[in-house]
Amino acid sequence: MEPAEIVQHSGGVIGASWLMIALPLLGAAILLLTGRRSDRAGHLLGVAMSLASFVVAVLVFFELIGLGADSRRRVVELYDFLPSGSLDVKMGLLLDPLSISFALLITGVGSLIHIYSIGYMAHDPNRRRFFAYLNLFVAAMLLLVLADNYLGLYIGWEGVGLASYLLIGFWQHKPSAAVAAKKAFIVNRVGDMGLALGIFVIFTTFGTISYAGTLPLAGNASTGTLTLISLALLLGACGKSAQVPLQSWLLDAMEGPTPVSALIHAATMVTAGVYLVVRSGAFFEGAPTAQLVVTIVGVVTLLAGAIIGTAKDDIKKALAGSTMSQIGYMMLAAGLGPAGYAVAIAHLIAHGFFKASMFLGAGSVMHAMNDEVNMRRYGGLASVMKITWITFGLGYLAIIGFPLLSGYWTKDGIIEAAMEHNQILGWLAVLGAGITGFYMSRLFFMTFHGRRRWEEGVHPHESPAVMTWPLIILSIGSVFGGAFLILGNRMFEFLAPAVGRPEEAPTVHAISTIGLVTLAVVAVGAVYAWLRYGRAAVPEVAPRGSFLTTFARRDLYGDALNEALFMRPGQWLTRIAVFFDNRGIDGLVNGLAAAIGGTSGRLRRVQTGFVRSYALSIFFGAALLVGAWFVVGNL
Amino acid sequence: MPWLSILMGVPVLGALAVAAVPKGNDRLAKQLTLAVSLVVLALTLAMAFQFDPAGPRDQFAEVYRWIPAFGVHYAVGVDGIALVLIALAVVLVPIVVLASWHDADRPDARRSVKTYFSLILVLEAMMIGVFAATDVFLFYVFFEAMLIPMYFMIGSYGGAQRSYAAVKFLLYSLFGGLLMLVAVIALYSMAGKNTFLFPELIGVIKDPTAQKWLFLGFFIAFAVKAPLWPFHTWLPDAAAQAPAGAAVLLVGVLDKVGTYGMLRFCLELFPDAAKFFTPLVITLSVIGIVYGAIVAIGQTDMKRLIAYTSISHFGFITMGVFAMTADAGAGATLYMVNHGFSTGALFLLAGFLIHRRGSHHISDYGGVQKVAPVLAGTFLVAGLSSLSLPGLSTFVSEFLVLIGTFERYAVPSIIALSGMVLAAVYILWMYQRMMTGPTAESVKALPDLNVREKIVIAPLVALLIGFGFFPKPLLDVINPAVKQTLTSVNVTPFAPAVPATAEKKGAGQ
Amino acid sequence: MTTHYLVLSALLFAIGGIGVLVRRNAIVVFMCVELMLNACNLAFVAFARQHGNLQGQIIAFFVMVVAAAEVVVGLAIIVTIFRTRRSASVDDANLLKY
Amino acid sequence: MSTLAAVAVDPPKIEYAELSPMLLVFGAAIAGVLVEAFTPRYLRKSIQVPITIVSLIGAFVLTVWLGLRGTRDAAAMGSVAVDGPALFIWGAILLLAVVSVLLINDDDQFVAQAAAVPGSADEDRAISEGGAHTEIYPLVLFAVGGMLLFPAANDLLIMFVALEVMSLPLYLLCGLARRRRLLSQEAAMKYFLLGAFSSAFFLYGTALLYGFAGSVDLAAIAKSLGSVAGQDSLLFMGAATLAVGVLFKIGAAPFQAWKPDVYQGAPTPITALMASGTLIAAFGALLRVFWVALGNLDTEWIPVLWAVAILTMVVGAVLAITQTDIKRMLAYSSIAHTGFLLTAVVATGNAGQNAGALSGILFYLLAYGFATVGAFAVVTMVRDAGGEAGHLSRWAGLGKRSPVLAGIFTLFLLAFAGIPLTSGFFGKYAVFSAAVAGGATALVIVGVVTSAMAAFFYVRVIVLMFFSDPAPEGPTIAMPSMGTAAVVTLSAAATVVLGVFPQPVLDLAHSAAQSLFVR
Repeated sequence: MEPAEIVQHSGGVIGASWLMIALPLLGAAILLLTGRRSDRAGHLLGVAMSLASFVVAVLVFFELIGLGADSRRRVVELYDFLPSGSLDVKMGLLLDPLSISFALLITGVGSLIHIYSIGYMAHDPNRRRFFAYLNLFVAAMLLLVLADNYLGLYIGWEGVGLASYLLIGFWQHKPSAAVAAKKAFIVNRVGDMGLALGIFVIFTTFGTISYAGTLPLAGNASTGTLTLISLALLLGACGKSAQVPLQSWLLDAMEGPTPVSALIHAATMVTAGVYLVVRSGAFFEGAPTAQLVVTIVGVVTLLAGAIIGTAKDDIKKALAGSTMSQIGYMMLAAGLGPAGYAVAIAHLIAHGFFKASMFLGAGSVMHAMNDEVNMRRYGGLASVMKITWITFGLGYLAIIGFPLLSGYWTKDGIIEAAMEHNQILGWLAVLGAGITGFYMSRLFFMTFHGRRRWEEGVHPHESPAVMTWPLIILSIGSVFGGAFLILGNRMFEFLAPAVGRPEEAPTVHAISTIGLVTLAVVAVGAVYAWLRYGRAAVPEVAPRGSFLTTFARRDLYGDALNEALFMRPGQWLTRIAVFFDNRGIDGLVNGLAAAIGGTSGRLRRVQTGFVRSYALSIFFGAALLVGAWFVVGNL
Repeated sequence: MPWLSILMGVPVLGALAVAAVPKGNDRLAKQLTLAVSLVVLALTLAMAFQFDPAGPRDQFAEVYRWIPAFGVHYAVGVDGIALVLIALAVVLVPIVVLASWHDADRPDARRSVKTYFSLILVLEAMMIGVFAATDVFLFYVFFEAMLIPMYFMIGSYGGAQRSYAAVKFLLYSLFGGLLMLVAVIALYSMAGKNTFLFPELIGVIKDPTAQKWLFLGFFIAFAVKAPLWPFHTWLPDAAAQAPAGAAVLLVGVLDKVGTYGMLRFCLELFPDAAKFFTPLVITLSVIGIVYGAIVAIGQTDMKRLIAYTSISHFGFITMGVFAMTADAGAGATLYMVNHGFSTGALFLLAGFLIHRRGSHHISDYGGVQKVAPVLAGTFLVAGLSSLSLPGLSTFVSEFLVLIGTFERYAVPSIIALSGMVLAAVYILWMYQRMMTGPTAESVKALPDLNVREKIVIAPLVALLIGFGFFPKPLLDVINPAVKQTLTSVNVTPFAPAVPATAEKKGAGQ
Repeated sequence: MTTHYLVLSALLFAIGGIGVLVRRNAIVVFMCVELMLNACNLAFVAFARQHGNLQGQIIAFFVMVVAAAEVVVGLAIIVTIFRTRRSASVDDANLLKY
Repeated sequence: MSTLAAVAVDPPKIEYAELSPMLLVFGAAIAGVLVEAFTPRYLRKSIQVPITIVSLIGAFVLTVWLGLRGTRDAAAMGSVAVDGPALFIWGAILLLAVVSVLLINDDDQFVAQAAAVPGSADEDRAISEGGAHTEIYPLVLFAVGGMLLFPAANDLLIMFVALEVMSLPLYLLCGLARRRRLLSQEAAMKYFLLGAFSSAFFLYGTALLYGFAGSVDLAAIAKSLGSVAGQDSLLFMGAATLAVGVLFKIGAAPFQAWKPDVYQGAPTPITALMASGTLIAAFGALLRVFWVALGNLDTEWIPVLWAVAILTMVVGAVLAITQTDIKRMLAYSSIAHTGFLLTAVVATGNAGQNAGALSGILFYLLAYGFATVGAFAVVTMVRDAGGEAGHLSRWAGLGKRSPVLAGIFTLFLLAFAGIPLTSGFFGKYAVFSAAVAGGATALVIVGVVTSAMAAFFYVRVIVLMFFSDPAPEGPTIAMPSMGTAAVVTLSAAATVVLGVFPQPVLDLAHSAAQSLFVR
């Protein structure tokens, strides 16, 4: 079934859906412009704006539900953004199941994280600025998912990049943070090149860049064109979603405050790539090669992320690794076409919940441990911070796919879809699940169980309510979210109008053979982790470890590779270029000037001051003249 | 009402008045200059509102015979392109005046303050004139005469290397200008119409060889002015040595005369030659984009760095001009305006920093963000506009240029895309080195922007953001003019691979 | 017939020219110039004879007068120089150069 | 007796009215001589100056009158052409002469007692007596008279005589500088010897052409070019040597060697007179020789002049770059400008083109004349202990010590450089466009390249004056005498007016050029 047709819409809550973006944007503007004056109440404003946006989203959602399934793709024209010769971009919002589910996730989880941050950033002098950036991010992210054309998406795309840059580098006095922020932006820019290129090709192919004007016509374009478009877009997606080969920035991004990691680098922004692929499904479906590449990227990343996760002692880095890996799953699913879209989005939302809850949990732990991130200095925290322990635990169970929890439904859905599509992919996905089981358990046990390995002078305590409540709410989501979305193909049916659907819906069964196999593999990983990190004592300094361990610790040498391939040559190129500019081009010019001056200096000497030599010159001049005259005259 | 003559007359009279201010009274001179520039701004806005985008090509036209013996007229008039560029100039001037309030009266230099400001006003008149001229000769006159005030602003009020930079700037431009003079003369005698009026010279030169030579004559002059790689090396010196205000006018407006000239004269007077040389020009532009960016990364002096970024940006503009598509043309024109604002803001902020710290070496700064958040913030915004972040006006123009170029020349456009990444590198790296990290001892006491400086920067930031989200007003003015230009070049308009008629079918399924 | 006179005048002219180039004493140099003028006179007269009109001869008279005037001015200058420098060598006076 | 009476000699017909400007000047010159002879020393100056100025102005008025009367013919049995170009040139020369005389009217410039040995007792006495050579005024008048006759001469004899009448007084005047007398005298001697040498060539050329054509009348020579055959060697030889004479006077390479030395050594007011008046007169003569006498020979001489023009431009521009003496630099710049002017001389073709080129040249000459006189006037005002501060280094920071003067000098320099809105620009434009129209585009390209080089050394002076800090105990700016001030303001005004509103003068030059030269 093709996706439903996109129709104009005006009035109603949907007509006012632009408020979703406008409110947080306004919040950001106020907080940034009023400066220190709004320090006291700034954070509240930020939260209010985010919540308001959430409310609007909910209202829009219900109005959308109210419409018939086939008319759930509404475009709200805002204004004539870019009228030019042949390119004429009208800025508008596309409200359909896909975009609204993202909007809900962003505003919902976003608001929770806003609230959490009140507590987390309580002691930071620049809290106001922090909330301004958070609001800015929410606005940009919403524009990304709500825009009805690729240019709007692109603007939001780089907008979230900016927000992420600002938030990663929020503690600017830390050079490491500044560097990480810059790295994130630049690596993302590489991806953005791809996205821009994709947009160019889309425009030159269809003469417009609105979804309505392009996606339905995808069939009319040649496979080659579609492949080109898809691969270009995929490059963009890789940048934003930290997929191999553009994954390197995500781990460094953990330099930012933990709520940022939760909101941007776990729950929302990094999933933008998945959104892009699903949104542009029409192109990918026309280009099987591109789809294959997507799935491969997905699998590679999910394994890479998992492996990295196994070796990290920094709790946030470990979680970042797992984020990479989970998004790998989503990518894999998104590469499977309509069969995978629903489950991909479902996993995305579920992941939004449990990963956010775990990040915030980690934040709560760090909060308790004086910002200590090294898990080897944790241990036995379960007893002192109960709520964190429970909520984190639920999230942990959800991600490893403990039966009936979110991850169980969504991830298995992906694995099964992959199996049907291609055995190899499927088994690799299972393997990934196993590793996930291992490293998440490792993380969980190292943090909350085993011997207390705290620094002296550390007195962990439960975090304040403003931080724990969001944890609780999120953990609820991470428990039931998956089941809610998957059972009865809810997500599938809901998304169908937006992304289309294959003829027969996938059959959902609570227990499947593949499910059991996966479960077994996960169990093995978890148990092994418990043996090594739960029961056995964890050394306070990391052992040297095998070659494999170092390989994983060094992020699979991703950075080393970038350095060798791009940074070093780049530095050389720069030096050479600067030298060439000064000595080469400028040298040439100055050299020419010098040459003329030199000639002049030497030529002056001819003017000896002896009158007879002047007479001589006249004499020869006359001779020359006569000679010349005869020559010319007798030609 | 002779709008344009008034626009030129007011600053000239203002300059005389400022020059006549008694010696001791610098403050009055400054206030007078500011007032005059604001009056000009107001007049320009008044004129702009009466401009009819759909109207005839040269509006507010005035034509008087100036030197009948040479067929020279005092002929002015504006189309959309000229209008926005004039607007750019008159917006920047008051900002520059306010920004360089204390630039001229450094204690060490015993230089006349009022001269500096009257020079600015003279320059303003000439900037308006050069864009308004619809007589090739008149354009040339302004084109050359403009050099002199700028020459003195750099030479008398610039940094340590000022006289070298000033002479380099003058000779480079003069050389190009003289080659153009030959072309102008040849154009006149070949056209044989005994007039220099631009409209009457369009399409007159038919002979392809002649076109090529004349094109080169004009083009080299403009390429030096713009500056296009490899004619660029004067710019870093000039921009780095000039006082911040002068640098803004130099890079922001004067250099635009080059790209404007390409769009107006090279394309329309010699269309065939322009098409013939397009591959060459596009290549140079792409080289300039990448090369300028890479060299910018390697700079240690912030003003030089900004200058090199401009070289990269001018690459984009020339590429857009010679792509000869409606989108690229509009984008290039818009780029000229936005680049003026963005680079202007960068230069001014750099000027503020240098004024405070007394050094233009990036390495002498660090952690400024902590002590001067507003300064750092605005600097970041300006920087982001320079790397053309979406939501800022520079993005719109760069996007248009790239997509417009892509319509006809895919590969150059793709290579140019890498400029996006490089831009991120040079801007963010500079920001990281100067603004972040632990606060350097030398800048511990660095004061944040004062009110005057905030007033200077605010409008620029506002314009960058405003036109970033709503470029329509500018584009509506520019588009018809660009179309007009392209029609006299007569290039085949771009058509998508999948015709729109297929939409019905596709949607129907 | 005329050619002999022309050759002679050419010779005289050349001698004068060479003289200007090789002699150091200002007076002599100047005399060489006079020699050149007289070579011209010879040519004029010869041509006048050939063409059978008087112009050439008249010109010769004019030239003599001019030459005389030149002598006056020339000697004046040379003498002042001689008085200041105590030398009439044209090579001594080369302060102005390069 | 009777036989003699039998021969009826009809008296030559002289149009005194048409020659009146020249006659007035020469008359005044002679009167000046008489004044020198018969009036007491203390009175002389107060008589000489009025005579000079009045006569020059009178001559100018007469020229204007002739112009209005529309005189266009060859006077005095066709030996003096009083045609459009001649009248324009007369007007220009007379104007510039008046201006220069205002400069000359400044004792401080001239030696008290030329005969006195420098540094000797009697020189000191002469100085203490405050005496001054008032002979300079008649000399100047004679020179000006020569200048008037030189470009108007319509046969080679008159031209030769005029050449000498113009040159001889200048030889003397060059030697009369008050300070740096050794240089001055050396300049005089060099100028004299080389001038005489070159005029010998001129005369020899005349002789040969006479031999070729049987007449020295320019028109007759032109006619004979068609009729006479088999005499080419005579013709070429003559034409070439004749060319040497005139090219020497305009200072074209390779005959430019005298210019720097003489300009530097001569008293600055005289330099001004030479750089403006002599150049104009010489160009007038040059045009007559090449366009009128050798008009039908252009296929031969155009290539030659191309070479000369290129050489002149390059030599002038390149050598000027490294000059350190302001006057010397201006001399080289004048050489370069000669080259620019030559580009229009070769641009002959149909009558229309010729008229265009001619008017261009006339305009250029006038514009350049004013600028150069003004520049030298400024030079006279920048002094230090030993007289004028010739060395460029002494000019450093002048812009701070006296902005106005430096500003005006900058104006002249910009005019030389041909920056728009100055007279120089339109001059350059006029000749270059004529050259392009005449098919000499390549020459014009050389021209612009060299003028770019030339711009460098003009700019360098500006840099010195404005951008570099003043040297300690730098030169003092002499409080300008009435005359000098007038000269500077006049020239500056002319430079600006011609640069902004050149149309009237262009029209004048055009109407003057329309009729071309009478034949």
